[in-house]
Amino acid sequence: MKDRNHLAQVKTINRVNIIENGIIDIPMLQILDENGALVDEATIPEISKEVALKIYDTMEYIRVLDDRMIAAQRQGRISFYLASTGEEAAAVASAAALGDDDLIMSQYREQGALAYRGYTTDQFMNQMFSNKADPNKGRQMPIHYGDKALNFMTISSPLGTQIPQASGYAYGQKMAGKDAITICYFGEGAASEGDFHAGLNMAAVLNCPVIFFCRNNGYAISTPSEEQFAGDGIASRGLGYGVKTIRVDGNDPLAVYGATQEARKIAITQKCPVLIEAMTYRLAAHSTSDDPTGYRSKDEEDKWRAKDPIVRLAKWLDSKGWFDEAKNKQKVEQARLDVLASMKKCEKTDICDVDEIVTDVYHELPWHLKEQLDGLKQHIKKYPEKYPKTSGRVK
Amino acid sequence: MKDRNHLAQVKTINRVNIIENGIIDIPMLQILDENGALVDEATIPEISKEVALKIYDTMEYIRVLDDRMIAAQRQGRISFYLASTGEEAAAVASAAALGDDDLIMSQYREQGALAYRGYTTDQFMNQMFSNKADPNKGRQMPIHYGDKALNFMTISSPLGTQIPQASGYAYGQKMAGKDAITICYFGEGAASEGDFHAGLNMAAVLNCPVIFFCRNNGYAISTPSEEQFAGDGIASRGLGYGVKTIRVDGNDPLAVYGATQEARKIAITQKCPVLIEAMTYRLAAHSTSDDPTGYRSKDEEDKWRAKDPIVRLAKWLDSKGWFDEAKNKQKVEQARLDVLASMKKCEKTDICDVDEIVTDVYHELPWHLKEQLDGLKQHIKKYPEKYPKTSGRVK
Amino acid sequence: MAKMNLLQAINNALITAMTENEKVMTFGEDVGHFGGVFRATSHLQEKFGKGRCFNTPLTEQGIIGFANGLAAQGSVPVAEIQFGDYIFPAFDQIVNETAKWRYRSGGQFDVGSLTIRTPYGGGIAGGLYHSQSPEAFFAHCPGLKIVVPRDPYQAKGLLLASIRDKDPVLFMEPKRLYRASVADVPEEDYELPLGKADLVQQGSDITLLGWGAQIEVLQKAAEMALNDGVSCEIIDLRSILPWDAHTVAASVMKTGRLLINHEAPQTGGFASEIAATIQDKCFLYLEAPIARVCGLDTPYPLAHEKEYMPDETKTYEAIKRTLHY
Amino acid sequence: MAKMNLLQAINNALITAMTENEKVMTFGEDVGHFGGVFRATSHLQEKFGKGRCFNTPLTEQGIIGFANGLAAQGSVPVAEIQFGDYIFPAFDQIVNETAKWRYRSGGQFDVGSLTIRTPYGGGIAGGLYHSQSPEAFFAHCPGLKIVVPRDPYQAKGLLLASIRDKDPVLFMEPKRLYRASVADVPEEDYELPLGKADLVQQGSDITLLGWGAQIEVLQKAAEMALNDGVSCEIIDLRSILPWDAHTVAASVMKTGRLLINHEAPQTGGFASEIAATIQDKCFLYLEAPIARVCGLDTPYPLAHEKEYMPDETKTYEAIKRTLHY
Ligand SMILES: Cc1ncc(C[n+]2csc(CCOP(=O)(O)OP(=O)(O)O)c2C)c(N)n1
Ligand SMILES: Cc1ncc(C[n+]2csc(CCOP(=O)(O)OP(=O)(O)O)c2C)c(N)n1
Ligand SMILES: [Mg+2]
Ligand SMILES: [Mg+2]
Repeated sequence: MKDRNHLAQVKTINRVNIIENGIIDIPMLQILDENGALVDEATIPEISKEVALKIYDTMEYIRVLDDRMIAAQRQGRISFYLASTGEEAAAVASAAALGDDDLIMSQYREQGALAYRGYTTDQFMNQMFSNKADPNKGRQMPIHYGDKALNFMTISSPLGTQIPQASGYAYGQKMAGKDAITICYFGEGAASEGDFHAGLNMAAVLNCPVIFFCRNNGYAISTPSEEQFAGDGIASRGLGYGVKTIRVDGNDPLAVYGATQEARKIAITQKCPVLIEAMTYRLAAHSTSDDPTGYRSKDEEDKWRAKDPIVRLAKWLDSKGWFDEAKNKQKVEQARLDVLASMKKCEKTDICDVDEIVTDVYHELPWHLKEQLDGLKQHIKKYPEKYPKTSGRVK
Repeated sequence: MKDRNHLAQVKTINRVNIIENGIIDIPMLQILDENGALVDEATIPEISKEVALKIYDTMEYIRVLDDRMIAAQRQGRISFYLASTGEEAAAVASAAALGDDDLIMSQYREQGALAYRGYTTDQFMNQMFSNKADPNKGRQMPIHYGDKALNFMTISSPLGTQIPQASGYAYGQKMAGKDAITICYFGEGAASEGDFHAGLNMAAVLNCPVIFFCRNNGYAISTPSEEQFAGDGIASRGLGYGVKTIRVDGNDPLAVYGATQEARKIAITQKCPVLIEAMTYRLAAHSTSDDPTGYRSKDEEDKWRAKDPIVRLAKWLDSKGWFDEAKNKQKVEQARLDVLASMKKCEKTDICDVDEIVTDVYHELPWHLKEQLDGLKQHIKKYPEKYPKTSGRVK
Repeated sequence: MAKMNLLQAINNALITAMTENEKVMTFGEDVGHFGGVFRATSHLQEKFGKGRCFNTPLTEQGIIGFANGLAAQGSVPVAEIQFGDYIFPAFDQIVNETAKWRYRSGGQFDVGSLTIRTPYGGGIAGGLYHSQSPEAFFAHCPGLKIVVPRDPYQAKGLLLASIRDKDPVLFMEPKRLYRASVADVPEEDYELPLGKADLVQQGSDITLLGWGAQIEVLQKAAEMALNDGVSCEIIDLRSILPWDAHTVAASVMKTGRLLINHEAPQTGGFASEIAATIQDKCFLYLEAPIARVCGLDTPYPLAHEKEYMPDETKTYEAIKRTLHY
Repeated sequence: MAKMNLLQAINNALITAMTENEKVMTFGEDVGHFGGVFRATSHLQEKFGKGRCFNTPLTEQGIIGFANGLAAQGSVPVAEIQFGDYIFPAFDQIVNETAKWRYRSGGQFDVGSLTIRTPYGGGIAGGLYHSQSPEAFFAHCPGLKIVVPRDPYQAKGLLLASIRDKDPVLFMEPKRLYRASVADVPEEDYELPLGKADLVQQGSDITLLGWGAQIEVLQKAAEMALNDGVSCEIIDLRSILPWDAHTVAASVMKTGRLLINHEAPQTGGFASEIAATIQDKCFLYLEAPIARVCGLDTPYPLAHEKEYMPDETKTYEAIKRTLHY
């Protein structure tokens, strides 16, 4: 039992001195400028051609997927979609800096991370069409992906809940002696939830190897970030928790990659959390249920369109001689065709048998759910036309 | 609709630069040193002799009250008590800097603020004996004071809940054009709750005239502050929210008074929140249910006993020629007698009639509570000996 | 009279309340300039200023904590929780604070002016987290009132009464009805009583009890039953807490049978309280067990939404079972 | 066999579980070095190290959020919430996350290894915030299991079963029994079944049903009734969710009468679910309405605690009313 003196390291002062926000002024890491040129004297992170191209291709793929799915929603083929247009670099380039064993906990706008891990077009489609090939068994709304094999935790809608969960997951990885960390994505809006506070503070105190990755994209649905917080973004909060913090240009794939690489190194070697705030912009509507013209101008969007991370990376790749324009065009076109073909196939796949309505509530089916299922099946047999998606398969 | 660019004011940097806790180093305001002498070049806050003496007397009174009530609990006369020994200055000197119309929301260890406002010994006793003279009608455990006339919100046990409430209360004061603010007390432990995060962030964004007053007394029950947070105390968090922040020596009554005075001025004129972190130490056990020898040393306590705020203020008062040793001794003795006399009287006062068991759940008694009360009264009449405290008065 | 859908009726009630009393303020996520994700607060910021209709940061516990303080101060907050599914971070503020504020202070302080509005319920392809009906979680909490309207007319009258009521009210809006249909709604100010059930349809053979969007389901089932010559009495409970057991009991004493329908899972749903109370009050009148037609005891599924819902055919079958017990 | 009070039995179960499986970790406010405010985790940090038994910051939502993640990772967290009254900040993490984790992921991921321990209940002069019995708030949430032991022997066996069960369990400890008495508890490892009620006493005239500390109350009331020649069957439900309706129904079919007792407020308490289910399953067997003897529908008071509690005389009177219906 050591003696404590929680004043020991505190300096004193003898006149009232209000500390204001101004003393924090967290700079933003940028490696590629808005034209895709290297910023003077920038240190380029260690990145192979292969990884750089994979980042690029994944961003292009996601752009295509997002566009197609928004169109599909307009046609009434899926009920809901949520695009990451303009902010692909944040998810894709950060995921590229991870190890395969690192767990990803995402908010919902990180389809890029999932695609980078190898989620296939069919997998995306099965989830979005809630069919029986969806590993979630069609139980959640479109975009709530999850894949055990890819170490990608199934997404859950309540915002911020994954933040303390990520701390706990990372603590478990550490205790199990795993050479792996957890990365936890969330928006600047979700960072207002009490769970954010709990998650960061616990990770700092309990030394959890976790990267908190905040996409500060300027909006939470219609709420602009200045109505979300009054401080210096989310990064300034990290310091209050004693969490090492990096702010990064979220539309700069190299900066995101480098920052995440470094953060991962710190998390795994020092067994501690790192907070990354990626400054970006949600060019897309919040979701297909949203229309941003009600709360922002086209001008504002255009300013950000000019910071497109895909264009930026293309220019840099080109400057390295790694970019093949024609081949890229062809890849994009192929992606478009693949998405359409997959959509056609997966939208026709049946939903799960009705029996799945009661499984996975508990590890084993308890008596009352057995009774409820039996009752339901008898009822469906009586009114097959009322339940056309399952009645044909009820025995 | 103005165009937004949430990057506009952000500096960029071109190499990964981890911002660590170290960049924040919030000094602590001290005016009286541990011997009660003025710190060199300290600016003494504007304080009248009358206020200085009232702060002093209130601290002495609370020391007596705390001692007596701990003894009363040991004798089995009350069920529970919670002392503020050693940290009286934080509550008393801050309350002294407020206006009468300012609302106080307290955690539970701020009996000093309440006494400063004029709560009488009988009022303390009525609450602690849960008798019918307690304005809370004996419904809450001892120390859960509340007094509408004194603008002191009734204390509630769940920690941290009062923090966003204080923001809302202050917002209402502002909207009603009141020349008043809200002060919200809480411990460094309670500052880990999600409600802390919500309350400070909302106050900053919604410009609420509220003082958040954190007593960082080193412990939350047995949990030392280094297992509570890893950052630079609670003050460093204020900056993350864009909340003006002051750290103060909580055992220095003049510093607490001056800081609160200044914070109130800012809150009321600039319509914004201010965070004060008072560095102090819980010399008492957490409560009468606690025994601190299990988690800290006598040595550690002794170090802090030397920083006693009462002794410090006495020395300063003496240096000003404002201190009358003999009169003080007499006052303290009188307080002791008053407490004992009041205790004797109030412990004999009846508890409320049983009818009060169902009032104040709703504004009017609904049918089901009427039925429940009727049933209960009939039952009590059948078994009067089982309910001796109310049966005599059931009709 | 004007034609309004349920959302417009809500919006109209808010305008009425805010016009009449300047202490009324409305806030929540996206509630300000944008008017809320469902647009229930459309144009309120324009009309009443940013001080009285505003966005909050994204924190439900903060919204209700803030609203509690505001109500204690004497203002009249109408706080919006964007979806009923997201009310749980505020559970502590509601159950430990809102509900107990007056009691714990002996009536010195209260937050009776608080109203919490939230959309609830399924049938909109919302899956686990945009479909829940959480009323029963709050119905076990003395100190709260819980109110659910079934149509635009009820919505305006009940919301105005809730805002002005001296107790905190959780006002739950059946979101699948938001734009489902329009009805005649008086443009002037009016209130409908809290704590009183509403007799929707008289009948003699069985009492069908529900609230919110499920009233429609009961009506459809009653029509099916009518073809068999069964006469159903339909009651809209309207207030879940405190609830109008007397009206229900009187009806059951007449019909001898009771069926309760709600969307929330059956176990621990509010139908259980109603059944427990009515079997006690009407023991000698009941000719069959009280039937519950509810959501399954599972999270709310997406692909199997139709199968999950306590719809009219399930209700109709339960009516028959009860009649032929 | 050793003599243990209920707290010691809990502590012993934790030692047993942590010894047997190194993935078991226990944490919460003051749980580490200090051993918890009730000392249920005494000496665990000494025995198993700070990595496996530790203090957390003061945040219930954080504790359960953290525990959820830890469970999903494959560890076996036993999280303590210091008082049942303070579990509500974690309501969202429990109801929206813990309970739905497996379902929403189609069984890919789960937090089945999680156990949440919390002391609950009144009778200790705790007033509003140290006396609540929140089981019914969770009983409406599919995906959770809820377990309540009535004595030291039950406590150890049920806690070990809960920790090892493949579903998340809310384990509620009747704190007024913590040190009330000692009993024989096997020192070796054993489990008692979840989801199974326990027949405490056979009888023929009426079934008395309860759980936790109220079993004693039922026993006392049964003794009073016995003096009148009334034979009471006593059942300890033990698991609130999923609950053993079959055992209860079988008993009621035999006795023809049912009384349920719990400390929580009556409206929406778990007795309502039991009554609703049993009136359905046993309609033709019931000779009197199912009786509920519960807490009043008020916050938990301090000075009037005795008056508030569903004690043995209230229970005895209700037995008589039921018998003479
Ligand atoms: C607890 C909770 N409250 C509210 C919502 C509704 N909601 C969904 S997304 C969203 C905005 C989130 O903004 P942000 O975190 O910044 O992420 P972004 O959409 O910008 O990627 C809101 C309010 C929710 N899903 N969960
Ligand atoms: C929500 C909640 N969780 C837990 C508790 C139990 N509890 C009461 S006091 C306390 C410690 C508080 O410490 P701190 O905030 O530092 O205040 P201090 O006692 O040091 O004045 C705890 C854990 C509570 N009252 N409320
Ligand atoms: Mg955002
Ligand atoms: Mg403390």
